Amino acid sequence: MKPKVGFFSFTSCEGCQLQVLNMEEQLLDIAGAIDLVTFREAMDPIDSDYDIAFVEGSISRESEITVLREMRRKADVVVALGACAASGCVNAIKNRFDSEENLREVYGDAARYYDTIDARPIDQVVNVDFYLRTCPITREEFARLFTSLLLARRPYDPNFAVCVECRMEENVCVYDMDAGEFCMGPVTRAGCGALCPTYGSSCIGCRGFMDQANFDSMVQVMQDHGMAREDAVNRLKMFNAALPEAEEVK
Amino acid sequence: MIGSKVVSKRAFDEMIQALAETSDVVAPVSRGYDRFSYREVKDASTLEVDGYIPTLNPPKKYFLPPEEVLVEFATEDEASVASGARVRAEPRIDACARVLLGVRTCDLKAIRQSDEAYKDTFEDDNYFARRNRATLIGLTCLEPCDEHAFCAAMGANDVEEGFDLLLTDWGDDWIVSVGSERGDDLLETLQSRAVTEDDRARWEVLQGKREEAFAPSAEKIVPDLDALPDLVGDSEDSAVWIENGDLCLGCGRCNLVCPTCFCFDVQDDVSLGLSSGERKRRWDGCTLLEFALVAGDENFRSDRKDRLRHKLYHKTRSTFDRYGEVFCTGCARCFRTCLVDIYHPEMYNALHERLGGES
Amino acid sequence: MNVAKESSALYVPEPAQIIDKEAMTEEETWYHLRLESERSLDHDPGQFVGVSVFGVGEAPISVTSPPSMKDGFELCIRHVGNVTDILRGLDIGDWVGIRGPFGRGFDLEPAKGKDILFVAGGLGLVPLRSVIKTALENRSDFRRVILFYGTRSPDTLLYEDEIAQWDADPDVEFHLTVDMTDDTWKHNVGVVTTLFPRVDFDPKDTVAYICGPDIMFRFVVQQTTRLGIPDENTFLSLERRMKCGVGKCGHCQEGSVYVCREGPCFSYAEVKAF
Amino acid sequence: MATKRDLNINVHHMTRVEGHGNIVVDVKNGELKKAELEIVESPRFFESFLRGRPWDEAPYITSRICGICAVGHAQASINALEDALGVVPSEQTIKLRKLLFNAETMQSHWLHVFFLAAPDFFGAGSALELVGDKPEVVKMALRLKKLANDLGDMIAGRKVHPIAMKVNGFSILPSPQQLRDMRERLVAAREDMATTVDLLKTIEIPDFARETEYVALALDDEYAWISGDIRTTDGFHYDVHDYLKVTNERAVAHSTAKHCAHNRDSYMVGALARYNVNHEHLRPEAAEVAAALGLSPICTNPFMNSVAQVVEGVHCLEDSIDLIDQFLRDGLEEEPRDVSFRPGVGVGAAEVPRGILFHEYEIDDTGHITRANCIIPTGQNLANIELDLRALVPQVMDRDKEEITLLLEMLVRAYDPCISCSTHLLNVEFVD
Ligand SMILES: Cc1cc2nc3c(=O)[nH]c(=O)nc-3n(C[C@H](O)[C@H](O)[C@H](O)COP(=O)(O)OP(=O)(O)OC[C@H]3O[C@@H](n4cnc5c(N)ncnc54)[C@H](O)[C@@H]3O)c2cc1C
Ligand code: SF4
Ligand code: SF4
Ligand code: SF4
Repeated sequence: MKPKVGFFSFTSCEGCQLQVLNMEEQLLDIAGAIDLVTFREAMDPIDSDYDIAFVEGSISRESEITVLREMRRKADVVVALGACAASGCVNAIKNRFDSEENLREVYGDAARYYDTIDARPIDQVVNVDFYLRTCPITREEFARLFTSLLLARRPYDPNFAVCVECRMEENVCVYDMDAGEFCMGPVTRAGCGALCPTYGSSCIGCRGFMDQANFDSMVQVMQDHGMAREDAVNRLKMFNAALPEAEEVK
Repeated sequence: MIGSKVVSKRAFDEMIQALAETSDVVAPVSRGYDRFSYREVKDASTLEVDGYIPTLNPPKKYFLPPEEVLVEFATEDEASVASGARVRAEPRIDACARVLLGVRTCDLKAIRQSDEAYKDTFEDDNYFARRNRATLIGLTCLEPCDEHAFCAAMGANDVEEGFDLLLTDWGDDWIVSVGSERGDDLLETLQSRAVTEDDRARWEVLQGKREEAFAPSAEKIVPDLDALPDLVGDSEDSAVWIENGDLCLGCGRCNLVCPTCFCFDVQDDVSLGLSSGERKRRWDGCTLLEFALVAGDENFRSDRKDRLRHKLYHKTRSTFDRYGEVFCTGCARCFRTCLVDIYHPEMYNALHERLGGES
Repeated sequence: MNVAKESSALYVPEPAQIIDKEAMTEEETWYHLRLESERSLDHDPGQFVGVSVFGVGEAPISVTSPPSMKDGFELCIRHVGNVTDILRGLDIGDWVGIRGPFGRGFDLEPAKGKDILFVAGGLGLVPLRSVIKTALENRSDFRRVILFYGTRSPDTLLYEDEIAQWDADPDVEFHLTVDMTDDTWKHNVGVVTTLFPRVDFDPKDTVAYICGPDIMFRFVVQQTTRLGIPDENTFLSLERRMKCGVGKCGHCQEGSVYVCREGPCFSYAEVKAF
Repeated sequence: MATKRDLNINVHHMTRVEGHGNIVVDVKNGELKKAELEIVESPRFFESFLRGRPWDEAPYITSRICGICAVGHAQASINALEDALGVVPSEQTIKLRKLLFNAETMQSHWLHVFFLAAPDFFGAGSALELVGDKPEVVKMALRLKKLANDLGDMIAGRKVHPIAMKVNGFSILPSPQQLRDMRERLVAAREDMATTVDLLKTIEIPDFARETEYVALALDDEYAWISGDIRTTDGFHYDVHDYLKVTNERAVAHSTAKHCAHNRDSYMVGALARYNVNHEHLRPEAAEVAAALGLSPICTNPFMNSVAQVVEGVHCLEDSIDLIDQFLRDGLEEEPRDVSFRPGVGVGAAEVPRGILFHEYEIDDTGHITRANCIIPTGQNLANIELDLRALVPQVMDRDKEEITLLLEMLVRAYDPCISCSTHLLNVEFVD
């Protein structure tokens, strides 16, 4: 029996679903291995049960909460597809503007048109079984998760710093270049293969924090390399403002 | 000790060029920003680069690659590999003849130590398939590569073994020491002359200068090298670990770039069809959170300070007990990569001081 | 460049077939395996093998059968994660991969002519069973055989048939305890250390073999030390994370040893040293 | 009009568009009461939360507006920053950006033409159904899309949310080997392009036309993608700094996105608009294809947008080969990417696959953004789509409801709307 699979999308750029479509050569294999029930119609009534539900996007409206709960009830396994769903991504930067007052100040009378709540990762609403964390997900991690689910094993999900993978790539660390880049690799969960540093940029923290991240030291390092303390704190929250650990970043 | 032969740089370079035609020749190459990496080269010109500091990743990457496939497996009839079907499993070892050129003495020492660990009780075939095909051509340091290296304190700025050839800069020539038969054979192919009395006199002068140059490096660590195992072994609750553990990012960089760190993780990957796959190993590090995690989520070293201490414990006490040597070469890669400047010599000195040692 | 492919057995599992299997409790299953090569395992009691489910991983599992068993070998596996959960679903006739045996087992030599005390907690009975059976097969080599076995509750008991045999065997001083139970239970209730007062020991001439969770060790060793059983006559089996089983991957390091290579069985004197 | 009928079409959450939108058509007694495209996507407040962020974060954050046009957003953002900071990128950087835009345009167009629009033309419900019917077409499409993606990855590290795109340059450069391999694959893809064109000749494009104004970036001597002035087919001309004179956004009640209008009640941006404005600068191979497919300026049939996309695809392919040849000939060099900071206001525009995109930032003397505005192509097209819907419904009123619905969906899809990114709000008075 092929697993029944649904893809759902909430507040997001849909880049993660696009990455699945971008798996070109493997796409037909994937399509062949599953019974695709739903693709990108998150707001439609959910009239099927799912073995696996891939959920892209953060929750940022009351109405999305209802749909997500409904979907969780009908799905055996729920996978957070990408940073929006896994950690809130940039969507959660808005949360600090979210109070009624703020909204009014910015949007005047228009505020009432917008059913908006603090953007949050889906696991702050329902139980999540597995996470694909990158923004956008990588094709490799999708393939790994996909085969893991088919084999009924827990997928590989590293809980160490991006720096580990960056050293394996033997990149020159951006902090050695002093090129005005402020890498968050030392506190960010690996699994992307240190993509950004490998392409000469710095890790912007899209995969969320590893456990036991040392934020004090990280902020200090960024400061030592020339970033204002407040900016460093904010940078660490660029993709992760909605995570509970973000409270520890001061 | 002075080498046995003198070879002109030109002749040596020609030999390397010839070697490069038939095997992989690798040497430290500048990556900019005062950083170097072993990369493939076509000649010996990189040896002329003044004072390069130890490469980002040590040469261990050639013997224990960051990631390698150990086993390839497949079922016979397209069945899933995890379905209970009979699975055919084959070893996979990729190895090629390779010349490592310009290996610093600290790294030569590290390679010798890794060899020992990878030979211990069970010989790791993947490691030795590559190691045995490698020719090590070392390079004597005339002065410490930078102010952080503490190789002299670890006795790694001079080596007597662990190379095929060892070069010392001799103006237009190299003085060459031979460390193996393979080295001897190589030298045979070259026009060389024996060292003269003149050379010996010059050598003595050079050694004097070297000693002077390395004096600061030797003084980086206050306690004796042989005292380090006890020092670290008996300091379980020292505040040194707490202080440094508070600073430590737990990022694992120091493990990964260490020439004598050789721990790994093993993971299986399967094809989308589920009927074949690979078992891979990849570098791991004992400073990483889940390194010692077992069933029931018990973690034997759940704090950064415990993991930091374990790393030093392993480098000193454990390896000393097993191999009679401290497995640290003083290359200072760990310090250069560390974003919060944790420096092993400082930790040793602080432990020493707190035990009432003199400084 | 000339890339060589070579053969290596160190990391390559060999096929083994499930000859028999039986659920022992909700969480544990007993397996009888046979290597395809029909090579006998030739293990020492207390040694372990690496059991592979390809595509999923490998788990270190103690051999629970005695070396005297020549037709294959036995394992008892608790289903706790990736590899072990999939093993639960495999049937008789299915294949797994096996490497090993690895490590240093329990040495019965020091116990010859002396009293033996076995203390097993929970899954700790699995590796100990191999030693117990070996000792009982050579019963005349030893004086008293005292066996303590403790589990959480009656329904988590392993090897119930054999327990009944040991219980009935006049040559074995068998004591059973569970942490909690109902009224029908005729044995002791309480943690395994509560069994110690029931037995008169001759500590100088007793050799203890202990296996169970880390926390149990600590309390049991307190007892053996208090009794005066010498540290070098107290043997333990440690569980650590392992990725290679051959002393390379580093995960099982404890003090100066690799548990997979120098252990998993150690004397308490050795354990204390690290 | 044949019958005086009632018709109520409500396509709730259209499929095969990016994002979430509804088509609502209401006909009473044969009279069109309502034809709207409702945008129901959550507003994401990008412009609001950019305020207070250091300027260098803008490209990272704004590329996350849209996964498909991520390169476009990053480019518009970088253009705006370079404008504000007074940075003039090198010629090499500009060429690399053009090559990257070719990749972006191709992958987006192929995705749209083959996977979103093609099922309509072949009468399939989805691309998955197409796999069964026309596996060779699907495989070819995947091949073309992969090529475009790989080209993008080669330059930007990753096409969805590019990594290597920076203010004043790129953080990595492709190696000569990569360039050579890529060139070979691009040349080989000409064959697939020819097949695509032949395929397109066989399908029937609905016959419909409505005069409108077309707006695109334009340059005097080339097909414009990442720089130029704003030009319209009604003969208007603006510097990008005057983009607000073109867009004139206004809020409408039924949508979380705003509507734009310039000289007429609405205007169109995107492939067809670019073609109408820039057709003289198409590469000859592309111009030939346009002629072969019956596309000629000024084309006012919005269904022809997909054809214009194929024409642009051919143009981008040829242009890419040409650019790579130049790189192979002249070599690529690491260049300094220094930026000296100064406060200011900057506007950036770029032709992303769906049309012209504007970013504007104001940066204070601490380097933080104090005001941001992003106007997205689909937002600019919304009013035009509705007017097209209104023009089309009466023409086809006599057909059965299913057919009408499909036609309306096809019309909306022809615009290749990217709804997730079109929802944005301005910091202006909101008129009810
Ligand atoms: C020498 C030795 C002998 C053992 N003998 C037995 C036995 O006879 N029967 C039995 O049921 N179990 C035994 N174990 C424990 C068994 O190895 C683990 O339960 C098993 O590795 C879990 O693998 P998994 O893939 O099912 O779980 P995973 O999905 O890998 O993990 C489940 C949990 O187990 C932990 N874990 C992972 N690997 C290990 C490991 N190598 N050792 C301990 N914990 C680990 C994880 O951290 C996690 O908490 C033994 C362990 C050792 C070291
Ligand atoms: S995680 Fe990133 S790529 Fe994925 S949907 Fe969110 S913003 Fe887009
Ligand atoms: S570039 Fe970033 S990820 Fe890489 S080592 Fe440096 S800090 Fe870590
Ligand atoms: S390097 Fe950092 S920002 Fe880049 S993909 Fe990895 S986790 Fe995300």
